[in-house]
Amino acid sequence: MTAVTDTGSSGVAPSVAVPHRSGAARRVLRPGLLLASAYLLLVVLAAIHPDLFAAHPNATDPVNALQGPSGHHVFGTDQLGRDTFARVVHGARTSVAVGLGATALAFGVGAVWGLLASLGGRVLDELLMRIADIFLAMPGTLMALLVVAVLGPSGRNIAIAIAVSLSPGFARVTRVQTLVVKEAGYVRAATSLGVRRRSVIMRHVVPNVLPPLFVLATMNIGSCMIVGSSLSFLGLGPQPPSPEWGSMLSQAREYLQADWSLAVFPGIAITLTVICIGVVGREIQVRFEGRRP
Amino acid sequence: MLPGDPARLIAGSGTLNSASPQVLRLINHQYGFDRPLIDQYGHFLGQLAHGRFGTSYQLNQPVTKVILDQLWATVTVAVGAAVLGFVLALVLALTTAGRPKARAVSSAIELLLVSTPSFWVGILLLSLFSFRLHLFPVLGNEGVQSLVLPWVTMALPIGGALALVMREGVERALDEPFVLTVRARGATQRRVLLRHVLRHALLPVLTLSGWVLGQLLGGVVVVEAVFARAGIGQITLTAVDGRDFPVVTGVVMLAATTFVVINTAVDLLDRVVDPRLRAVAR
Amino acid sequence: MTGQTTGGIAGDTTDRAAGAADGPADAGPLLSVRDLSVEFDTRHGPVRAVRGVDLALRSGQCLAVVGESGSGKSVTARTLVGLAGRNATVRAAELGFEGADLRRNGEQQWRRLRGARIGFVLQDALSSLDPLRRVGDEIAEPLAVHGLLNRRERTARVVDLLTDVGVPEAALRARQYPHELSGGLRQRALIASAIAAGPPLLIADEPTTALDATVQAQVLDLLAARRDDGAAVLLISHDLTVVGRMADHIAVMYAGLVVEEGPAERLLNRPSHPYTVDLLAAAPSFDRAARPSRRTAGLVLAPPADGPGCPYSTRCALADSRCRAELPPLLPLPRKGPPPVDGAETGGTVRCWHAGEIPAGATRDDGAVAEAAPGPSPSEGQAEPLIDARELVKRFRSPDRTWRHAVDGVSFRLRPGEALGVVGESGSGKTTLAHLVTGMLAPDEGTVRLDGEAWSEATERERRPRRSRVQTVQQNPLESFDPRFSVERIVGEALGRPGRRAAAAERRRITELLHRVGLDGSVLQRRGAELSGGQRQRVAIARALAPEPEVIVCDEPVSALDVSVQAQILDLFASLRGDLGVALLFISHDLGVIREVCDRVLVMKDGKVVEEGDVARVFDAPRHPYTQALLAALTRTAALAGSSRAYVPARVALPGEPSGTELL
Amino acid sequence: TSGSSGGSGAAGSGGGTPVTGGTLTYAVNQTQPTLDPAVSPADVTGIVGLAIFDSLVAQTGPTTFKPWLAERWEISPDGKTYTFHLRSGVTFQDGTPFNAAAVKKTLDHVVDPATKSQYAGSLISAYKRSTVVDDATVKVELSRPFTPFLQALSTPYLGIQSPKALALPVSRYKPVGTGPFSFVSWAQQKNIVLVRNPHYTTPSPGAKHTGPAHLDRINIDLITEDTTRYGALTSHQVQAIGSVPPIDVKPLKAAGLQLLRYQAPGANWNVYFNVSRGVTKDVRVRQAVQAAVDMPTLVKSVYFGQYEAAKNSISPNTGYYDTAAESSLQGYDPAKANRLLDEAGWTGRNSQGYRTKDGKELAIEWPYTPAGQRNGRDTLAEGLQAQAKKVGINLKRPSVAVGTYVSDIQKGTYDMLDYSFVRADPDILRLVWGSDQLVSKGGENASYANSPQLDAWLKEASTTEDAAVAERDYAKAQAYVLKNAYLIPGYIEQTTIGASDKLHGVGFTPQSFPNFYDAWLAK
Ligand SMILES: Nc1ncnc2c1ncn2[C@@H]1O[C@H](COP(=O)(O)OP(=O)(O)OP(=O)(O)O)[C@@H](O)[C@H]1O
Ligand SMILES: Nc1ncnc2c1ncn2[C@@H]1O[C@H](COP(=O)(O)OP(=O)(O)OP(=O)(O)O)[C@@H](O)[C@H]1O
Ligand SMILES: [Mg+2]
Ligand SMILES: [Mg+2]
Repeated sequence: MTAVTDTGSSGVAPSVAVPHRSGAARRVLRPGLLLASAYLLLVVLAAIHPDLFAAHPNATDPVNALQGPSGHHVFGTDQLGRDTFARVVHGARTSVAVGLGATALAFGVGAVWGLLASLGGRVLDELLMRIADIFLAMPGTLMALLVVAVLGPSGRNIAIAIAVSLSPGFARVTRVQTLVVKEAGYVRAATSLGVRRRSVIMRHVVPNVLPPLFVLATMNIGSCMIVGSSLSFLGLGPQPPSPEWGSMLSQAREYLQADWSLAVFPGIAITLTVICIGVVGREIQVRFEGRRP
Repeated sequence: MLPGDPARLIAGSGTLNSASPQVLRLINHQYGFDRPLIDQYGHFLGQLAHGRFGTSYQLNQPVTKVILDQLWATVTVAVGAAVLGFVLALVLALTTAGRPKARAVSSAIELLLVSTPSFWVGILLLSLFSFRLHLFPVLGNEGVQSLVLPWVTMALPIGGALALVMREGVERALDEPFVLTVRARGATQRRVLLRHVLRHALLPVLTLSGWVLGQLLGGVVVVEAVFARAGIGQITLTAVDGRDFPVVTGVVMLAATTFVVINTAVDLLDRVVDPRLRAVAR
Repeated sequence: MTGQTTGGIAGDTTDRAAGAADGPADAGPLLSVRDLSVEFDTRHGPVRAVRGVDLALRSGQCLAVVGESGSGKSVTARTLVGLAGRNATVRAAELGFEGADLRRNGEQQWRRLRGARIGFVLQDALSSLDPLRRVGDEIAEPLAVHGLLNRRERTARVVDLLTDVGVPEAALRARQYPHELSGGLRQRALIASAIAAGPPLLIADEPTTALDATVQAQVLDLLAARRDDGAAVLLISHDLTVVGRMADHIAVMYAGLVVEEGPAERLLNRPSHPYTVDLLAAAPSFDRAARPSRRTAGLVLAPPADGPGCPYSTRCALADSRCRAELPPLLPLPRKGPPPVDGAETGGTVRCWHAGEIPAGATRDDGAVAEAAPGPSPSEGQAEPLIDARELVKRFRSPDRTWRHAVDGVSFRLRPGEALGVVGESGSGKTTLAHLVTGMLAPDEGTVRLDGEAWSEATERERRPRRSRVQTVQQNPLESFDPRFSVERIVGEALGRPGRRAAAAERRRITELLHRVGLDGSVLQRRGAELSGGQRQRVAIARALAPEPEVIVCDEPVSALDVSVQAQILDLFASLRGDLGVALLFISHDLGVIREVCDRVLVMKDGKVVEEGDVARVFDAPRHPYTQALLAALTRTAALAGSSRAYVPARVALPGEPSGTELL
Repeated sequence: TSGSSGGSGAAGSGGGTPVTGGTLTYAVNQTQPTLDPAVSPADVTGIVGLAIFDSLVAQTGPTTFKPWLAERWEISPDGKTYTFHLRSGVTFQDGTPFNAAAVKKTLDHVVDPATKSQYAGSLISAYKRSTVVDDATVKVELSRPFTPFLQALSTPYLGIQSPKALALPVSRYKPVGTGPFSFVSWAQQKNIVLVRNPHYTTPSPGAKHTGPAHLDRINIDLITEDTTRYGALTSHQVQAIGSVPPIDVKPLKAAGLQLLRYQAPGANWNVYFNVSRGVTKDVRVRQAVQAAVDMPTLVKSVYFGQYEAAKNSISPNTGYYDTAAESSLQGYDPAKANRLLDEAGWTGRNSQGYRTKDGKELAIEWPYTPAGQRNGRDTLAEGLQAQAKKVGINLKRPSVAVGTYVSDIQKGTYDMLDYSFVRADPDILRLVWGSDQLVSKGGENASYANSPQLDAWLKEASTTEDAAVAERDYAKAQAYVLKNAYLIPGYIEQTTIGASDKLHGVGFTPQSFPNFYDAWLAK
């Protein structure tokens, strides 16, 4: 019975009662959303209070190095016999801070940047976009080096460094979307209602510009966590032995032949976080847009 | 520039100290490090303005030659990967847009791709297709054979990211009233997507090309290392390792130029894609 | 002309259609629908848009669907091409086209029908073209999709088609983008696209709303020619003149039901359902400046009944407890009452318990009702002009790189309480003029002053505090709604309280505004895309009223409204003028409406005002050839209708006036 | 007393008769700026140089040298003049005859500042001039007595080059020697191709055969990524790889491949204390750190038992290695570490559990530069950190850019530093501990050791002609630095080559370079 096809057009049903489709769809969606929120909650908890889950992420035990998952070490141990589970849990703070922090910062800065460029007149536009070009042209690591050179190395500064190199991307997307949206009939309509410019921007322009930015942000969270690790590696952030997912993942590369689990667990942690943020984020976005999920 | 005595950096990469003082003095002189800093900088700019990037400290060759020699190898990898990534994104976005279940699965995979470091992807592909199945060789810069895995490695994260953004655009465009008319004309779903909706979704994707380029630049470094290919990435690694500033500068200039060219092109393309943008006084 | 249009493209179509036309009695109907119902699943519960519709249409015939705005006409039409919508559930006992059962259609079969066998003109002409593609490509699309003609032939064909639908400079227009076309041009492009492949069934949903009388006549000629060539036409229109001219059969819809159906002549002259009677009575007439009025401020139409009974029972003068309790079935028309004047005026079905009680051929009311004063007619110089437009000029660049004048030296003054009509050819610059007046476009030359102060020359910042004094109803209301906004927010924003959910006080005010334009609370949570054409227009009007403006610039504000609702809205405008001294700049193609609403009128052509003056003067004694042509076209349409289809909008009185209205 | 192996430590089960022909593809993890061994310090330059060039003398044991291109030589009594008598009838691969002028040209080229030698020049820093006595005799004068001179000459970095090739402008440089393989092509960042020299007549003294090499061709391919290199071998796309990561050793053997290895001579990878500054000036603190960490277990764990934990500052393969000195090293003993620290006054504890004295935390700065952290050393360091923490020592590892690192070293602003220094000569001890070799003065003494006693032993050992004296002095020095906790011995560097089971006859020079002259590939 296909009263509704996926192509968006509707077939026709014989005179038979058709079950409520979206009700079913909603039921399908719910558990996913629940699981995702639950996982994120755990991650946040781990970031705030890792000792709730596991202690001693840095306790070495060289004799029991690179043991696969077992009853004693659920996720196994790493090259120094440290408990991978404890390290994944304790790694949440830095990773999430860098991933979310950098993305949020880049999102905010980039959105304002792009809005200013597209709404602020031609001179400002040229100026801001040339600056964005320069920023984009600088290799991300170089940029990060500069930022860290100025601010000094720390987790927060890593986030700032990454944000600085990401924000021009957000700015460009924002700008183009805004250029289209600001000519839309509803923006003109709002203007002609006498709505204040700032309100027009906040109520009509921004919300309609946001969706691609949301997507961009979601997909950036994961890459930020990874970039964060390579910056740590360059000595620009939290240093070993303090655990962090990205560097755990890159270190695991050396032990590829011996122990897969070393890469698997931090990898899963990153990916799950990103996907769950994606799921929850989409739900929020859909609600916000008043669209059907 | 990084702190430290440049001459020492250039001369010493073996052990702690190995170049003799005479050698250091010579290097200092040859590269003008013995002149006042402002002089050096001015000279450097002057050289740049004339398109001279100077000579590689390490390779004793003009930087332009060093880069040009390797450019083609890198361009084939990067362009191929970009095209492949774009096609991948197209396919993913268009086949899954507006289908809640397919979209959920596909976007999970895309997020996975985006958040997996490319060295992992590369190593996994190599292990499977080269080491296990012997389908593609590790060695050799020649032929499409050796390009397949590097392309795929770089294309996967790019494709994943673009697919995410593109699908969002496609779904928004599918909601627009004109789609109904297009369907009423008997257009196939494929036509609706390719001829109409895709264009609407292209705008944010185009804008991301700067990001794609950045990905590509970062990607070649990893991919060339993992797949043992010669190219700009390898030069950059070696140059950064050996503090070969002229080469590093050359590579940065190359990247910057490419960025500016691409962004300018994108600004123009935007207006081709969306005629309404032409009206916007710019 | 039409022969060229279809000849060679779908020869077999014509043959088959011709055959059908020859023996309509033998061949089954081309299209037959039985018990069609469509339900939308929205976030705020299901919406039953269509609740059991029966339709039949033969080749070479025209079936018109008329009815209340929001009664499900467009949804029915969309369902016939399998495009009811993503959130729609469709059921039908029968859904046949060309002998095939559409209910079994997969997406692929649908596709083969659409465009090739069924041409479809959507109601939303203004947002139905892909904004990123050239108009020509859009028109040629059905040909491309169904593999008819090669690329070069298509290009030539597009120009022919555009010419056929009366678009001047067709080649140039084909190269423009939709946003560069006026509403009427877009609508004609859409029609051209629908008929491009010569489909045997053409569904046209309000195809002439944005067209002036001359072009309208041309387009109707075209449709008539297609019909005479054997194509079936399903015409949805609120314009009874158009319906009267085109239709062989008429189906009247109300609240998702067909309430009456029958041959055009019979139905128009001897309506059997109380709603039909009311509808016909409400039709504006160009001949008479004012309609029989229920011009009492605050009188609005009651919404259709929700319960199990007849939905019209809330308005119907004949309604009794049975009506409210039990939905009447669609029954053949009883042959009671006085015999028909001529034999043709019989037949049809009606859904009314009281069908037999309605006096057939009800009394014609020839202007017996007192003519309401058309608002205060402020004498010149008495009040300061509220809007003073001088020598306005606006140019656009066309694809051939030349600058074209959309508005070319237009001046006018608008005083408080005055209503200035603007009529004119489609594409003559009316919308552009409206934009200039509201300050959405800056004039290239000339100025607009508001209440003596700079307006067009002011910066947006200076204009903003005075914005609430000038409101607008845009020609394309859908475009003017933020796609994320519910009706509640759309109207709420104009109240200056744009919260996602309005506070109780605001909400009351919003509901009240919606009531004034004949909408009930059920639309509050719907977004623009989920409304019918007429509902959108009324939401736009409600929004324009919200800030209590002094001037309203209306760009085709009632073009999508059926006559009864239209009457209500026009009454509303009149009371605004009379009671609050609101000035109107009123753009319309409907000369009857203009005549009813306005004191003075500007006639535009090619961006210039070609004639100006009192409505009565201009319409009764037009001086400029274009005005004369316009009026002639109107008369011709009416005359055609009058002669061949014997329809003159009639005033039907029901037993127990006041008819069909209730105080809210 | 010398460690294992002399000459070319032949590896690869030499079973069967050598087969002539075939191409060996050898994947390395390192690129080089130039092919000129006089310039480049890279290991791969050594490997390639060894194939292309012959040297004047050959090192056959930790302290023994045999004639190669020089038939014999005399050293003047003051140790400052070496007279080499050369073989005749040898030609370079480009046809140029090998003679005294070629030797002079090569040595002059190495020290010419314009060459910008990064390593070879430093090997013969005492070089003054060469004089061509006759076609077959060349006299080399040194500015001071310099016993490591012969060892230096025996390295491929000082291989004798064709004067004709050296006369070409730098940009067109091609390596041309008298060695068993001649240079064909070099694709920067990619590979080096060598073919057999069919006219080869001068195998080194340790060689297993005479005449041309067995292999037709050698491709030296660059594969920087460990996993890829390993995979290329296991999938038989290459026949041998260099730098096998320890973790891959077991699977490699399991896959039926060979592992060839050779312990490098010279200073091991050790962690050196800065003995003249800060908290590590206190010997008790140094000893406490030594006792706090369990280096052998860590090495075993981190390197999967593939690397040998060092028991001395130098490798057993180095001349005059003294096994007895090993006993001067104290073992892992946290209790002792705690005791020592208490004695040294580090009795307080702060909130993080580190010891304090007068409110000052017991922090030891051990800077590193990420580029230098290959090969699991960072992991090792993390292990050390964790162990030190247990007794309350904060081993701090600030990561610094290479430039800062170098200048830090020169300023001596650190407490610990780790590095290794491969050199097949016991003189390495003087380079590492001699007070005349401080890093601040351009030497290798990074622990700022400044002990007159050490200096005396080392100076005497490097200048004496009496082997017994040298042996005694070197033994004393080895014991001294261990006893005084100048360092934490790390692990013994080794060259590990993974090879297909078809590859036979690969040898190693005392500098631990693989030698492919005797190598052959079974069909
Ligand atoms: N996608 C949708 N979701 C929810 N409700 C819808 C949707 N489309 C239409 N409706 C509702 O269905 C009813 C019928 O709409 P339809 O467009 O058919 O009216 P109509 O008869 O064409 O009116 P008009 O003359 O104003 O165009 C209206 O109440 C409308 O609000
Ligand atoms: N943005 C634009 N770019 C180019 N041409 C435009 C643009 N907007 C309007 N025009 C042109 O200006 C002319 C006047 O358009 P306008 O929309 O004012 O007509 P109109 O009188 O409102 O017509 P209709 O009754 O069909 O709505 C038309 O020829 C139209 O094509
Ligand atoms: Mg409609
Ligand atoms: Mg218009």
